[in-house]
Amino acid sequence: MSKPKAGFYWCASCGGCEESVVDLAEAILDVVDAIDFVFFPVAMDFKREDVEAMEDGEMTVCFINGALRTSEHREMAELLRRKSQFLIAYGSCSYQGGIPGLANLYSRSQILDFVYGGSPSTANPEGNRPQPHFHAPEGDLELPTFDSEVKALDQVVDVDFYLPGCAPPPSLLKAAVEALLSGELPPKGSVLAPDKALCEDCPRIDSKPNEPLISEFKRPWEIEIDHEKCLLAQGLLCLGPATRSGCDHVCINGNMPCTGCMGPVSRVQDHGSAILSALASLIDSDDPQKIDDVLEGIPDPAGTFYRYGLPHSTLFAKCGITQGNGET
Amino acid sequence: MSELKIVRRIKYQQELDLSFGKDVAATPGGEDLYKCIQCGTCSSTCPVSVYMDQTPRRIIAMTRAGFKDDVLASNTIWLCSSCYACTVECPKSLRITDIMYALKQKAIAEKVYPRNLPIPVLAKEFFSAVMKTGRSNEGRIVARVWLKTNPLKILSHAGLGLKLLRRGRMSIKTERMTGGHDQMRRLLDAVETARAAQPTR
Amino acid sequence: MIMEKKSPQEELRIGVYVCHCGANIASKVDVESTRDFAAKLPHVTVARDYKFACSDPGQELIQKDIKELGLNRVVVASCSPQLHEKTFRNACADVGLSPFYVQMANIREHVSWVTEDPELATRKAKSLVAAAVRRLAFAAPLETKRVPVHPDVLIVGGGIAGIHASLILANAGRKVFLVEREPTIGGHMAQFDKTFPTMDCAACILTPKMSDVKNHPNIMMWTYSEVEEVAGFTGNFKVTVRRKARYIKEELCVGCNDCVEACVLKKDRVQVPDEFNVGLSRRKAVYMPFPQSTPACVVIDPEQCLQLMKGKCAQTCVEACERAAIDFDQSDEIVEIDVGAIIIATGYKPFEARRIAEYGYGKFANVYTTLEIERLVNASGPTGGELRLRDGTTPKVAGVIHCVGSRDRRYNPYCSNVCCMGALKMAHLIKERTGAEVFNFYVDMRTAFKGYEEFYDQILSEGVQFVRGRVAEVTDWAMTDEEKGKLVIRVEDTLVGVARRIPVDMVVLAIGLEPQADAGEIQRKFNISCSNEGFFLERHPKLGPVSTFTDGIFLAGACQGPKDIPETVAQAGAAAAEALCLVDKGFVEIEPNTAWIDEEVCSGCKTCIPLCPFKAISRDEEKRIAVINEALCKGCGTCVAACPSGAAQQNLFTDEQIYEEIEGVLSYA
Amino acid sequence: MKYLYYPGCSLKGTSRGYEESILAIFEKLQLPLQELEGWNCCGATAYMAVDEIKALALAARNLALAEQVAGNEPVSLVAPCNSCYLVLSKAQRHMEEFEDIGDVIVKAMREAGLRYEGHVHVRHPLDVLVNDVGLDALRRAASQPLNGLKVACYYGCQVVRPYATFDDQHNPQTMHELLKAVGAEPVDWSLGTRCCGGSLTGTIEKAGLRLCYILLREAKVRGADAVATCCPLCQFNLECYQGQIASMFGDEVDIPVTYFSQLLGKAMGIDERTLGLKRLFVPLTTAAV
Amino acid sequence: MPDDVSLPIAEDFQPRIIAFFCNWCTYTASDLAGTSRMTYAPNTRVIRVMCSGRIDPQFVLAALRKGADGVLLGGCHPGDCHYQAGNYKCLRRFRLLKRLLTQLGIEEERVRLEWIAASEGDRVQKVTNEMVEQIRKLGPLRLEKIPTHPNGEAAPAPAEPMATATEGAVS
Repeated sequence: MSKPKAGFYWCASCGGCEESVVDLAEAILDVVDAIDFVFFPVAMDFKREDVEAMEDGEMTVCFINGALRTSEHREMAELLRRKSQFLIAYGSCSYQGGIPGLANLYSRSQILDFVYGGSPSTANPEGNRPQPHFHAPEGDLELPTFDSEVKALDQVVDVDFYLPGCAPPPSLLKAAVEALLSGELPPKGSVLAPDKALCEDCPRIDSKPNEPLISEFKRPWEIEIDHEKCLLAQGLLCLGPATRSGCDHVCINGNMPCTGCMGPVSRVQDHGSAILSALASLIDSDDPQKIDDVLEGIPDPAGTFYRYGLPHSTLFAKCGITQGNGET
Repeated sequence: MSELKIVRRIKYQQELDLSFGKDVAATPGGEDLYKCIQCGTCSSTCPVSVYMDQTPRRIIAMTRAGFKDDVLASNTIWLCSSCYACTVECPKSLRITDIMYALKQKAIAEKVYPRNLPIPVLAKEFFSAVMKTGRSNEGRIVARVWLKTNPLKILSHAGLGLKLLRRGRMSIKTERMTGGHDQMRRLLDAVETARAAQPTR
Repeated sequence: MIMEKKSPQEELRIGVYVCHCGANIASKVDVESTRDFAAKLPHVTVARDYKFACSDPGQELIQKDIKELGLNRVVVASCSPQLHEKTFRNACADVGLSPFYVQMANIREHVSWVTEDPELATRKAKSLVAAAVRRLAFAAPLETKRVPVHPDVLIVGGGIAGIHASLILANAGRKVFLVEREPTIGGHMAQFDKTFPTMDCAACILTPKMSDVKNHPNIMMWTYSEVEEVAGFTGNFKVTVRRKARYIKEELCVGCNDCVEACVLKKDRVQVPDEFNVGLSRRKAVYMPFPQSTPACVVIDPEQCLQLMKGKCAQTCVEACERAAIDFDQSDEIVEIDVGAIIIATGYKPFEARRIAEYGYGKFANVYTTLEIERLVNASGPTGGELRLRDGTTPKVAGVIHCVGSRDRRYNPYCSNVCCMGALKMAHLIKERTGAEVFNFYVDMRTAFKGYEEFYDQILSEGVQFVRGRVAEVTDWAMTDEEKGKLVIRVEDTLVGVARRIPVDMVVLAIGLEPQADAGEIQRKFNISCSNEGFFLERHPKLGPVSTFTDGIFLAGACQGPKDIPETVAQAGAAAAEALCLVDKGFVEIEPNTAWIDEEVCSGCKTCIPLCPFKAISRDEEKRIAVINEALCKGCGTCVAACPSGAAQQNLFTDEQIYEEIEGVLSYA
Repeated sequence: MKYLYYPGCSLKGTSRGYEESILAIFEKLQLPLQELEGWNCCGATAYMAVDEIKALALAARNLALAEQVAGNEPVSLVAPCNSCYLVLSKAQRHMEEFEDIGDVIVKAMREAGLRYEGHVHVRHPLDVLVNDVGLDALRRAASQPLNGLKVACYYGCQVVRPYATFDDQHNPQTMHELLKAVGAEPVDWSLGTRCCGGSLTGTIEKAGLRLCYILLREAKVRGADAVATCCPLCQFNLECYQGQIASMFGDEVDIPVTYFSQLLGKAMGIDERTLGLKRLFVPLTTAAV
Repeated sequence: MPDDVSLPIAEDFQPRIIAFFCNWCTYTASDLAGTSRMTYAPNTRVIRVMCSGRIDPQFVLAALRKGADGVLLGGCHPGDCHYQAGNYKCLRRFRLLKRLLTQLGIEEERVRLEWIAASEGDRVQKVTNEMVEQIRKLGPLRLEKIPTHPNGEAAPAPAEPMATATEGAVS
C-alpha cells in the first residue's frame, strides 16, 4: 500500500520554515520513510502542473508557510487546498501573517511608491513599476499581481490546523506528523501547540518576583543580560506571559526575550492588546507623566506587540471571522 | 392743588412680548438672564441707579416678562456707564452690563430712544469718526454731540476746551492711523458680509 | 471559538419585560415596538411590555411566565440596576430561578430621561435590550456568599448627630465607638445660645445628652481622637484610630480647673484665640474648652505649653493638680477596632465671612458673624451675655444680612437652609438684649418647617424691619452727616424698587454652612462619594438619604448637606436604625462578582498578583499558578483585564458576557 | 517677553501726560515700549452700543497686528487706558467664548488679510510694573521718594472689572503697593474702584458729576494730597470738572488728580515737564514731597 | 456578523459610541444625569463594569472592530476609586493603548478616558455631547480605510516592512 502523500509550499516567506524541516535531523529519515513528498519546491523538482494533474484530495496533507500577498500565493493556496485532505498553516506567517504582515501598516501605493521611488537605494528615473503583463522580444511575460494587503493563510482558504512558530520548532512538527499518521487528530482549527503561555514552563520563572512591577523598559543591547534571571524582571520587554509555549524556549535559552512568534493562547482574542494590558498594568506609577516616561521604553508598540500577527489582529483582521484561535 | 391724575397700570398679556426676553438671552452675555433671583444686588451696587427710572433688577424682570416697550423706553439702559460693578457682584453671574449693551443696541435698532439723549448720538458720532480716521478725538466728538443735542453746552464748555488746548491736551488736527486704514475698513465691511452669512441669533 | 467552548448546554428560554414606568419610559421609548423587536431576538420565548414592572402584579407576571412558559432567563428593560435589580432578582429567586439569570437594561436613566428624539430613544432602548439578551447566554447560576457581621458600630463625630446616634445604638444594646477630634463632644450646637424656633437654651437640652453619652456603659467615647485608616468592608471594617496625647490622665482629671488657674501663661499674653468662643476671648496652654465640656477634662495645647515646647517651665500646673493628672510624657496612641457599621457625622464648617470683601468682615470691627453673636449673647460667653460692640458700647441700630456665602455662584450656589431662621433668631436676640432697631436683609425668606413660619410671624410683630434685597456692600464712606462714623449698608429695597443706604452700628452676617475643610480626606478614607459642593453623597436623594454607595457606611447630619438641629437629629436616628438593622441581621450577602482563575489556562506568569489592592491573589507553589482568595476579592476585575492568558475571569462580568454586550448594543445601535 | 505699546486715542489727546509719563518711566527702567504700528481705535465701549461685533473686530485687528510683530515670541500688549485694556481683553475672551462671534471676526479678518491665534497677552502698565519689573526694582529706581505724599489710589472700573486679571476685584492693591514702594502713603478709602461716571459726564452731566463729586469729596475727607489714577477718562472727569462740581454741589473739591505713572516718574527723578505734570489743571502741590 | 445586522448609516451620520463606565462613579453619574433629566446625544451605549480597572484593551478593539465609531472609558477620579487603584491601572493601559491606536491609524478623538464622579451628571452630558460632535466631524470609522497615515510619523520606520513588501511583489 502506498505511503500518504504530502506537499510543502512557501508563499511570502524567508525560507526559515523549510530550514525547520531540515532541523528534524535524523528524525527526517523516519518522516521520509513514512511520507511520500509529492510537492516541495525548495527540495525537489516538482512543477505546478504536477499538482494540477493530481486528483482533488490526493495529498493527505499539505504544509503551507509564508504570508499571502500576491495573486500567485492565492492561486497556489486554493490549488493546494483542493488537492489535499488536510491543510496546515505552517509557521507564524502563514498562521497569523507574520513579519510580512507588518506591511499592512502601509497602503499598497505607499509601499510601491517607496520601493520603486522613495527608497534611498532606488534609481528609477523612468518611474517603472512592475507590470502584470510584459512583452519582451522572447515573448509575453506574466507577473503575479500585488494585493492590497498581506493575509494569513486562513484569510484566503479554509485551514485545518495551525503550526505556529518562526520557525516552528521541530518537536511540534514531529508531533504533528505523528498525529497525522496515527490519525489521532485534535478538532479542526486547533493550534498544534500547548495552550498555555510561555511562563508556564519557562526555566527562569522562579526568578520572576511575585510582584513583577515595571519601572523601566530596556533594550537588550542596553544591559548586561543575566542568564538566569527572568528577562522581564531585568527590564526587557518579554512577551512570554502572553505567548503560546511549545517553542522549547530557544530565545530564552539564547538569553533573548520572547518576541511572540507562537501567537496568543486560545482564550485571547488579540495578542497585541493582551500583552499591552498585562505590561502596562504593571507599570509602577500612578502619575500620567511618569507612566509615559516608562512607556517611552516601547518606541514602536505596533511593531512590538503585533510583530507576528498584524493581519490577524482584531483591528486588522480583514475577513471578519477566521477559524482557529480566539477571533470570533 | 394739582388734580389727581390716574393712569392705567395693569398689563394685559397681549401688550407683552415674551420673545423679547428670549432674544436678549440669546445675545452674548445674556445667557443667564433667566437665572436672576431678583435680589437687587445690581441695583444697590450700581453707582447711577439713583437716577434710573427703573432699577437694573427691574429691567431684568421686565425683560424676562416681555415688557419690551417699557424697557427700551427706560433711561436706565442709557445711564449704564459700563462700570461692570453689577456684573461682578451678581450672585447668579448674570452679565448685566452686557445685557444693557444688548438693550441699547435693540433701542438704537428700533429707533426708540429719547431724542434729547446724547448717548446714542455719541455712539453714532464715535462710529463715524472711527470709520473716517480709525481713531477718535474726544474733543471733536463731544463737541459734535452737543452740537446735535444741546448746542448751548458748547458755549458753556468753551472755557474747558481752551484750557485743554493751552495745555496741549486737545489738538485741532485730527489724529489719524499710521497706515492700515483701508485694511480696517475692509475688516469692518467683511464683518457685515460674514455676519449676513451667519444664521441670525 | 470561545463561544462554542462556553455556550450553555440547556436550551435558552428568555423572557423580556419592557417597563413603561408609567409615562417615564413610555413617553419617549416606543415600548410596543421595543417589545416586538425583543420578541424576534434569538432564544426569546416571550416579550411583554408592562405599566410598572416593579409593581407586585408586574413581578407576578414575570413569575407566572417562569412557571408556565418554563423561562430560564429574564431580561427586564426598565430603570437602573442600581435601583431595582434586587427587586427582580428576588422575584425570580422566589420561583426558583437563579437571581443571576436576571439581566436589566437601563432604558430609563440612560434612555428615556436623557434623550430628546423618541425615535432615537427607541433605537437606543432596543440596542440595550438586544445586549441584555445576548449577555444572558453566558450567565451562570452563582451562589451569593454570606459573611458574618461584627456587632459593634463606629460613629465619627461627636456633634448632636453623633451623640444622638450613639445613644440610640447604645440603648439598643450595641457597643458604640464615638470618635471626636476635638477635646470635647458637643459640636456646634454647644456653641449656640438659643435654638429656633422654640428658643430653648441649647446647653439645657444638649448637655444632659452629653453626660448620658459619657456615662453610658455601651459607649466608648474617644475625644481628641481621629480615624486614621479604614480597611475591610461592610459588616467587617477594621478601623485605626489615633488618640492624640492630651498630656492629661483622663481618668484622673475631674475638671477642677486648678491647673488652668496655675498656668504661668498670662491670659492676655497668650496669643491663642479661644476656639470655643470663636476667637472672641483667649485661652491658656492648658484649658477646658467650655464649662460643660465632656469629658470634664482639661487638655494641654502642645503648641502653647512652655514645658512641651521648650522643655522648661515652672510646671505650676503640676503642683496645682492634687490628683497628679498631668503627664507630659504622654504620646499619641494608635488603636485598632473592628466594627460592623460606620456612621459618619462629621458636621460642617461655617462659611469664612472674610471671603466676601464687600461685607467688610475683618476690616470693620463691628461686622460680626452669627456664630460670634451666639457667643456674645451667651451667659457663659466672653462678655457674660452682654451684647456689646468692640468698643464696649451697645448698638442702637443693627443689620442682619441673610444668605452670606449662600445662593451665590461665586461662593456656594446652594441654600444653606438654616440661615433664614438663624438670622430671625439673631434679630430677636439683638432686640431682646439691646432694644436696638434691627434690619433684616433677605433675598427670599425660607421658614418651611414646623413652627418656623409662626416664628417669622413673631419676629415680624416684634417690629424688626425687613428689607427684601441682597446687600451689595457694607461700607464706611458717608453721604450724609447721619452716616458719618457708621457702617452703611447699601441695598435695593426690591419691594419698593429703590436703592437705599442704611447706616448701622452693628452688622451681623448670617453665614452659610460648608463642608468640613477635610471632607475630601474623609471621603477617601471611608471610600464614599462627595456631591459637587463637597458634602457627602447619599445613595439616593429620596430613597437612601442616609446610606452611601459603600455598604455599611451611613451619614448623619450636616456632613451630608446643610441641616438644622431637628433635621440633623431625625437623620441621626435614621442612620442609627440603618446601622442597627445591618448589625442585628448578623450577616451580609456579598455580590458574587468575584474573580477566579481558570487552572487549565493560567501559566503562572504572576502578572495579576501585584495588581490586586486587596492582596487577594497569591501564587500556589504546588500548582505553580495564581489563586484568588474569594473572601478577600472585592470583584473589581482589574486582574481579569490584565491577564495575558485570559485565565482570570470575573463572575457576572466574564469576557464572553462583555463581548456579547458589545456585539449586542452594536447589533442595533 | 516682548512689550508692545498700545496708546489708544486718549493718550494721543486729552491724556498726553499719561503717555509721556508712561514712556518716560519705562524708558528709565530700560524696558522701552515699542508703539504698535498702524493701531486703530480699540472699539471703545461707546461703540459697543451701536455694533458690538464691529467694536470687537476693531480690537481684534490690534491684537492681530501685535501678534504679527511678535512672531512666535510671547508678547504683552501694554494698554494704559482702562477702557482700551478692557475692550482688547473682552475681544479676546468673547472670540474664545462665543463661537459665532469668533467665526464672524475670524472670517472678516481673513478677508482683510489678518489672522489671530490668540497668543497676545493684554496687560495694564500697573500689572507690568508690579509683577514683571517688581517692587524692589522700583524701590531702587526711586531716587527721590515721595516721602509720605498722601495719595488716594483710584483704579476706576474697567481695570479690575469684569476681568480680575492681575488684582483683586473688590480691594485692588497693585497701585497701593507701587506707590508705597516709592514713598507715597496711600490713604484708606473704600472708593478705589467706584465708577467716575465715565462718558456720562459728557452726556448726562448731572449723573456723571455726582459720581465725581462723591469721589473727590471722599478723597479730601480721607486727607489725600492727590488722587492717583490709571485711566484717561477717570483723570479727565475728576480733574476737568472740579469747577462745575464745586458750583453744582457748593463744596470745594479742588485736589490734584494725577496719573500714578506721573507720581512714579517723579519719584524716579524725572522732571515734571517730561512727565506732563505741567499739563495738570490743579498743580501737584508737592508740599509733602 | 453584527455589522451586517446594523442599520445603514443615515446621511446625517449618527456616531456609534460604546461607553465602559465603572459602577460606582461614572455609571452612577449617568444615572444622575438621568434623574436630573439632562438630555444629551443618544449615541452612546453604556456597558457597566464594576471598575474601570476591568476594562480590557481587547474590549476597546473589539468594540471598534464590531462597528463602534468611538469608545469612551469612564472611571472615578484619581484617588477616589472604589477599589482603591483600579482607575490607575486603567490609566496606565490607556496611555499605551492611545499610542498603539494612533500608530494603527485610528484618530486620537475616537478613544477617550474621563474621570467622572458619582455627582457629576453634568459631566456625563458634556463629555458625551463633546465626543459625539468630535466623532461626527471625523465620520464613521472605516477599518478598511486603515492603514492610512495622514502624518506618517505614527508608523514605524519604513525600512523593514518595505523589504518584505518588495519580496512579495516579485516572488
